[in-house]
Amino acid sequence: MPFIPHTEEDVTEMLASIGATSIDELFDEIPAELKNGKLTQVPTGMSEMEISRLMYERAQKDGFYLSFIGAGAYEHHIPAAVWQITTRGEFYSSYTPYQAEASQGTLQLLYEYQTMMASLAGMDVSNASLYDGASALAEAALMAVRQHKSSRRILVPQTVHPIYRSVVRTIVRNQAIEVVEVPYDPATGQVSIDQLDQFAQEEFAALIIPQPNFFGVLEQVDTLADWAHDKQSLAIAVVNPTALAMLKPPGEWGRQGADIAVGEGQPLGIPLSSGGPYFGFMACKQELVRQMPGRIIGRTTDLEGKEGFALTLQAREQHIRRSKATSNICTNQGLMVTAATIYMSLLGPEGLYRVAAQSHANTLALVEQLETLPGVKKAFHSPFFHEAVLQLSVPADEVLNKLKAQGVLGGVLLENYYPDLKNTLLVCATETKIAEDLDKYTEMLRQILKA
Amino acid sequence: MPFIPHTEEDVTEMLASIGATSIDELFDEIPAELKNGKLTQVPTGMSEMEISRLMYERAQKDGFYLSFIGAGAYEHHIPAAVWQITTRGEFYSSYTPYQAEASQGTLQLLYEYQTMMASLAGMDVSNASLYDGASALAEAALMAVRQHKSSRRILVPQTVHPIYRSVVRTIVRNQAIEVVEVPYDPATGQVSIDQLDQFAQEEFAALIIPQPNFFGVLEQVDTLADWAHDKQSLAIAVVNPTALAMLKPPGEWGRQGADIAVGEGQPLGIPLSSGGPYFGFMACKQELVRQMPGRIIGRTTDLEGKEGFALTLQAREQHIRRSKATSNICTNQGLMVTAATIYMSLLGPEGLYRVAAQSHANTLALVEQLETLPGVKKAFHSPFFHEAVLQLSVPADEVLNKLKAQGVLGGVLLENYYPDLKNTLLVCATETKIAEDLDKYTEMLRQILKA
Amino acid sequence: MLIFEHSRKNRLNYSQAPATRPAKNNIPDNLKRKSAPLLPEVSEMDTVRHYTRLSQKNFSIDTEFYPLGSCTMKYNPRACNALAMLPQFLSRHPLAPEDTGQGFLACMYELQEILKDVTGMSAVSLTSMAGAQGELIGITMIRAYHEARGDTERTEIIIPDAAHGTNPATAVMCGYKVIEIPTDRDGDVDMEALKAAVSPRTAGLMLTNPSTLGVFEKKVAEMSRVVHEAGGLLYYDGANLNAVLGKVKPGDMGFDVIHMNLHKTFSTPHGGGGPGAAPVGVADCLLPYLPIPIVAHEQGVYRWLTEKDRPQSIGRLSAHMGNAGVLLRAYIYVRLLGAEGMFRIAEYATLNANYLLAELRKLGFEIAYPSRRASHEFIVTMKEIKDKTGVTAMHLAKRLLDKGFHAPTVYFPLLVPECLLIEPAETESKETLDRFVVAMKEILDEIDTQPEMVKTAPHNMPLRKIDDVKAARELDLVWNPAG
Amino acid sequence: MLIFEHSRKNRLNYSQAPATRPAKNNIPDNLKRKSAPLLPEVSEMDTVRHYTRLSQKNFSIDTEFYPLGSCTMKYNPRACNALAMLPQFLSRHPLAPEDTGQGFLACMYELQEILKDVTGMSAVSLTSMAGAQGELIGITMIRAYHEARGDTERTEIIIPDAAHGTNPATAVMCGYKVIEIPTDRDGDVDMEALKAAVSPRTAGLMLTNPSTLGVFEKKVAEMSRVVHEAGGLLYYDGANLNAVLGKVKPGDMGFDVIHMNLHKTFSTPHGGGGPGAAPVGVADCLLPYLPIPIVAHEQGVYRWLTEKDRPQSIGRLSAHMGNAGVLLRAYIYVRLLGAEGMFRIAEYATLNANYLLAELRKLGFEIAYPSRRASHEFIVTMKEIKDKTGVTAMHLAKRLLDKGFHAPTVYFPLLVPECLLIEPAETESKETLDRFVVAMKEILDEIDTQPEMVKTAPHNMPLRKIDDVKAARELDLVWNPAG
Ligand SMILES: Cc1ncc(COP(=O)(O)O)c(C=O)c1O
Ligand SMILES: Cc1ncc(COP(=O)(O)O)c(C=O)c1O
Repeated sequence: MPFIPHTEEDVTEMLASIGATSIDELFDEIPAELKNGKLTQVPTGMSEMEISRLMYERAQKDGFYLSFIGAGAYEHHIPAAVWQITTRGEFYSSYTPYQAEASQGTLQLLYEYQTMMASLAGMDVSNASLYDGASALAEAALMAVRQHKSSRRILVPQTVHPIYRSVVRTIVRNQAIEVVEVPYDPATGQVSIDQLDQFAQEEFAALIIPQPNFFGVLEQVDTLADWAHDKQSLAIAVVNPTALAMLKPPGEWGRQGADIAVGEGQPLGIPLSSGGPYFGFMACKQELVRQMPGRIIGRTTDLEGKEGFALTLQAREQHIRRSKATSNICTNQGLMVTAATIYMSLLGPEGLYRVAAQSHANTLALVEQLETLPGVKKAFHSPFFHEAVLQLSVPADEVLNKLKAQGVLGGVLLENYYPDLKNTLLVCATETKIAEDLDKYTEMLRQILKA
Repeated sequence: MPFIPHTEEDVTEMLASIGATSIDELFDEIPAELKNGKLTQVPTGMSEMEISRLMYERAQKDGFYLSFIGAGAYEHHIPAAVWQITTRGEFYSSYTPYQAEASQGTLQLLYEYQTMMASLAGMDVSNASLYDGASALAEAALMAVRQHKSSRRILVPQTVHPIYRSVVRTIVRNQAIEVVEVPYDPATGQVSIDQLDQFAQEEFAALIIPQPNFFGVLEQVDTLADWAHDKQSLAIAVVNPTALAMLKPPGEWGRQGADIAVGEGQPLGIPLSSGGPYFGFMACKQELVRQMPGRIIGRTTDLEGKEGFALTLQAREQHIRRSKATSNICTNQGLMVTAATIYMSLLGPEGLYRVAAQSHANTLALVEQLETLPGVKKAFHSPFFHEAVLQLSVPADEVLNKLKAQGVLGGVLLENYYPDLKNTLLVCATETKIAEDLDKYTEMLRQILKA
Repeated sequence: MLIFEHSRKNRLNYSQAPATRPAKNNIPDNLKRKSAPLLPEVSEMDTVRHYTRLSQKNFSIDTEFYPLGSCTMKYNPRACNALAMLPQFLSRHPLAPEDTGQGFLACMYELQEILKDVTGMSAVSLTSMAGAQGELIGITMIRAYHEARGDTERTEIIIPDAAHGTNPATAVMCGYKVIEIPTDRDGDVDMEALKAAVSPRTAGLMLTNPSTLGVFEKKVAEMSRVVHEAGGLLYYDGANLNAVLGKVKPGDMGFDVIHMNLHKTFSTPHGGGGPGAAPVGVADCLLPYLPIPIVAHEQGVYRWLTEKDRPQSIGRLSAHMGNAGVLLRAYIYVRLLGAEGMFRIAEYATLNANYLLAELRKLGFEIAYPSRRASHEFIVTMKEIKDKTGVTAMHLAKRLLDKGFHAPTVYFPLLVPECLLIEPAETESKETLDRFVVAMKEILDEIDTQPEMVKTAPHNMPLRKIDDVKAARELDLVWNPAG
Repeated sequence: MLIFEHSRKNRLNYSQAPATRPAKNNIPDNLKRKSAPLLPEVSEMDTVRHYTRLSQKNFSIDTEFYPLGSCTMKYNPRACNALAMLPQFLSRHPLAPEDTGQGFLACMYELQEILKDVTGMSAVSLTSMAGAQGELIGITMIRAYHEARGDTERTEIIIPDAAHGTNPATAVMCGYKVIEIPTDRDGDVDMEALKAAVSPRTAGLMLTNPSTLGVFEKKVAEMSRVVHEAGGLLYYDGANLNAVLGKVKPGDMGFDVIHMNLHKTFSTPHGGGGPGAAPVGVADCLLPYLPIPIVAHEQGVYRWLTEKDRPQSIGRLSAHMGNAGVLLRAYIYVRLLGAEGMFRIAEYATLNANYLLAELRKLGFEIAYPSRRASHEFIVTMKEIKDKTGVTAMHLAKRLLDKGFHAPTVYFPLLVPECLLIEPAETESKETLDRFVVAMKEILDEIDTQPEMVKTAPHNMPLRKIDDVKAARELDLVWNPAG
């Protein structure tokens, strides 16, 4: 019996101890009419050899592509050490560290993570993770509303990742919180102050500020943060953690810095793997810490004064405060944070900077090359980080299909999210791309556009 | 600097402590004319990302094949747990367990291995590994000569793996030990007693007995072992460890059992990986233990009487006995034995039996199917384990090439090793093959033979 | 020692990053970062060494028995990890076209089908990343259902007092008021209280069955009737599905929506706190509201259903499709076990729990619901022991660590004083359970003869008891180089 | 607890084997096994748990500083392991046709070329699976060389007394008589003794340079001349190549044949005792005798050279081509480091050794060859301390374990009494070396104030000092169920 260690003798002895005659008898409190015991859609079991073969076949079928897709999930080199350590049984198969003395490994690592993440974001504190970037943004919105007290409205630029906006809506709607969208400037691809100023007279709990935004474009974060603070709204940053190595951190935006910074942690050593598991990070100012959802680890001492770590501020959490908790979150994305912490330790500040800078430089080079092709131009005239929007003169979906047939994933079709942006591609070239890759893309696109 | 943790300041401080002004100065005892310092064939360093890409590309190039090759290295399912545990840093990156107190993990594991391997072979004791099956056989030959004292000749049937014979020759020749080959019976593919009896009047230190032999054929091991013992020669078994789950173990061959059993440990959880690293196993009777080469672990106690493990019988080894050691072996194949031990623990006696039995059954089925094709027949009429020799009516090398072009590796061309066995293939179907695989092979071969 | 304390200024670890800073940089000056973040500057080896050593300070299923009630700490097959991490799966971008992911999508589709069967629900969405998010989805759907019917006066969710904290927290997060109802002395929901609680304001009831008290709620059919008659819907917290897998299906019990914790019942690893995955299943009435994406299989091709296919969907809960890698692990796990394995899980989890209950009862431990069968878990209360000796459930928990066992869940559910919620899970052998019983016996003896030993535990761990009061009072959440 | 003690009769773990015994079985009855072998019957989880826990009882480079002299315990980059274990590499059969392994063979060919350059030799064979086998190959080639010239009276191999035990053992295994020559007080080979030892019977000299005393043999050129003039050949034991990598090439020093331990200098892991890989390089005179297979690159295609290409080859030493997976790891390592990295290895290994030497000398430890530079390692002798206090090198070694450091090599080389051979390797940081110095200082103080503490070490390990006398006297090499 796979994974069941009992021998027949064991079962006999155990039933005798219980005083039952069969395992079935142990289910005797379940009303007979509720018993089912039929599974018609579950195939019979496979040996590990059989399932391995099946999974290898499926993996082979999916294959490998040269990908220029970003849009919220980024291909970065992941040091081999990251997952070899992360999948060690002691990290992989332990539970949430409720028993601190038996979980110092996880707890210390999370404390180190909090330190790194808070510093990366330029904030005072960080939690130990949320589900993903999108849900972290929703939690930040709820947090802002709790903190602000008077307004239940959140201002969200359309330059924020469209799916993030959709997730925020799904989650905050239940609490009758209104999401108000701010259009972007079609020339720059940024939230313009002009657009924002139409809302100058209204009250909002928070303004969400993406950096870089969904188009890869850099927003004027100082101006936006100050705009929010000027009207007593909170400023919520939604940022790319790799970019933070190069870009001014949210804690330094404008006169007083953003209040909350959230984002998708995936770029920090987490494989793309069809969308998850990733992790959401959240850092904030000290004054907001008690509003922050999720696990938080604190450094303390043991009976004898030795340094140790424990879950802390649990009074915010559902298992203590139940209906009065700051959030319902319980299980988070611990293992992903383990990987991210090891990743950040291996890279260090200069390593992460170079990853960011090389990604930036590669995308600059790609855009420059592609722009030389007739029928291709940049959609926006603003600085960007490691993604950019290209306007094609021909149907972009067909171009993507032709590239795909040659093993290249050429980017994301923006009109799926922005119906106005017809025939535009969002392209991304991280540090994993080399000159030959950029040339290959350029050459293929040249041929396709010629045909 | 990859893997060099020194900062410039460190270097300055360290040199100051040493009293040197530069690192170069530390090399001042090396005569100037010997200093070289040029490397023209070593490319500049790569980042981990770059080498990863290169290695993925090379791996993709080599691809996957449906393989029916055996001939001394066998494709078996390897449970995922085996290598996830084996590559844990504590096993992977530790040295030979010279400091017993800091190496109880490795030492206990090796003691467990010795127990399993000795039992599998039906022998009293086992060492902790040798390099591979072939060199283990050479060591067994040397051991027999040391033990026998009077003869420096070894009798080796031609049914022993041809490369093993070649390795034995390379190694024993230096000590003026003569390897005498016994031809096999062309009808049965076995060593026949008739053939052996020509050597009845000569003295030999040992007779080597393969089971199964290189043709996959089962030898009459009882008769052979008794023949050897009757003339005061040692009987050396060279066996497949998977087969030992089904076949009579060497310790029970004939009236008194083989004296030494050796073989290739690869089938026990070691990946094929182009030929290595594998490991050689060696087990023997208690009386021979002090002649055995290689590390041996003993169970003992610590100061306080607690059970513990340590290297033992080191007085046989080169680091103590130097020129009088039983062998020069020092580093062995420890990590492979770690994997094999975990493999055997996961499989257990019944699991290993089933692997063996399924491999046997699959090869039976394959041979049966292929024999139905016109122009294909079994070369030998003897029972076999999980390999068999097929005689083709057409040039076998061309057949193999055509199969390969369709992604199938159809076996080993025997005439490379046995010039007389023209157009014969040695084929193998382990438990990893399913009915569709056998059908695929059969169908392809049918088409090829038809054309 | 913290990783930061191994750090040295300007130590570089070039193998993991481009060899130099690139020449091109178009970031406007006013948007540039001015000072480097506090990431450690440590060699690759020292990083490996630091985190390898840290890992050794954890208890885990791979190293210890971990009878943490409500958490279903069972063996996480290593094959699930290895196969879910095949490079093609890892490197696939979530927005890569569907035809480049048919292998992956086939697994997801089959998992949906399997989960439907196992739970007896009409449809399943895989998007939820943990139990609590599953609840959020479920309650959001209940809200959508009532709203679609114009039934806007339903403002209350009924929840038994034994429920996990996520239930009331979720209800509130979804804008509902929580009506808590008590448990009777046998561990069942107080039926009279339930009847009294339902009203036209009732949006739904959240129920865990088997409950967190470790017993099967026998009157579930009647509860379903009561709630449905009042116009409410029934939510099934499937965290305890392990106890009845294949044996009883939530759909048959009358539930309209459920979540199941794959990181419990389906053996995906807890990872020191996550990630999980908690697919949500619905009866027909809620099908239109199911969150997207969902995998469809049409003419031999797998594709994601989106807003266009499901206009009434409550929408998305994650940027992509949830914890895909966790779902893959669960898929591999079910395929390994097969239908027959599903039944066995329930049977042997139940056997192990009842055996441990019987053995501990024989030692003299007080069982919270002595008249009941254990499902996959059960509760011991230390109330009497505490009153007599001052030794609490927490003391005993810490002493168990000394003996090489992870502690059971303590102080949950809240309604049983000084409780230990013990869940052995089906993958533990009788020998391990017996060793645990011996340890419990030793502690019982120690409580008699040297209670201080127990009260001051742990003694054999790398640290003595951690001061978590200090942790909360003198908040130290990030390391500061200044010290 | 041994794995066998977790075993229970008839416990099955079906996931790892076919679900049933197949029907077909043609094994003749007289060849069948009658009783099952003593393999444990343990659940998958308990196997994982057992070996995971066992692993935690090891010191290793991934967890501790490991200054084991002569063993070059340096960081084993995790990428080398990950990339060498790509499924295509793992699944390739050694007898698969060469055209199905061009990716793999390209790596092997390039490794040969790189090693030729690094050592200054004319050709390299990768076949040897460890240093000792490399020696066997080398000495076998020397024999083949003399034999080919009809020079059959050469029956002696000269070996300095400081040599590793494998050298004399190898010479004897190859049928030679060993002539041991002494070391002078500066740690160099005694030149006069060497001159006296050479004769028409001299087949060759085996030399380690830098020697196992941790010093560079300055007169190597003269030694080469002396031996060559006598008609002998020069063998280089490359176990210590790390100290001079790229800086000095054995070929330039006049060696005719060398082996290099990739599991030292090229950072392939020691794996608790192996596997290693020890490619052998030769000068022109020995080229025809090099063992096969060797990878050739002809017209853009890689192929193995066999007996047909190399009729004078001494033949094969392994069933296939040696430890391919280890060679892959070494290949990846060199490509990561590049030429510049090779030089750095020698430089920083030397820096670390000389720094540690300087610091320990300052503490008052006696350096065996105080007038010499350390190469990558050096020797401390406890002779005086032992005479005064009774504390031996072994005592100190055990006490170091208590302090979280692996011990240096003790009692080797045999000619220095009470010696500690200390090799820090280049991947250790100054902070780690400094912590080690602190530990050595503490022990020195303990020797003064509480020598018993040191003599009875270890105290903080899972076990106290192991009784290895008992291990050898009461041989217990396999577990017996009877007890
Ligand atoms: C009964 C019960 N409900 C809900 C949850 C919440 O699940 P999760 O932690 O995955 O959010 C848990 C898990 O702790 C639980 O035990
Ligand atoms: C100087 C020296 N020579 C030879 C050897 C033997 O190498 P191996 O252990 O790889 O056989 C060693 C390794 O221990 C060594 O240190």
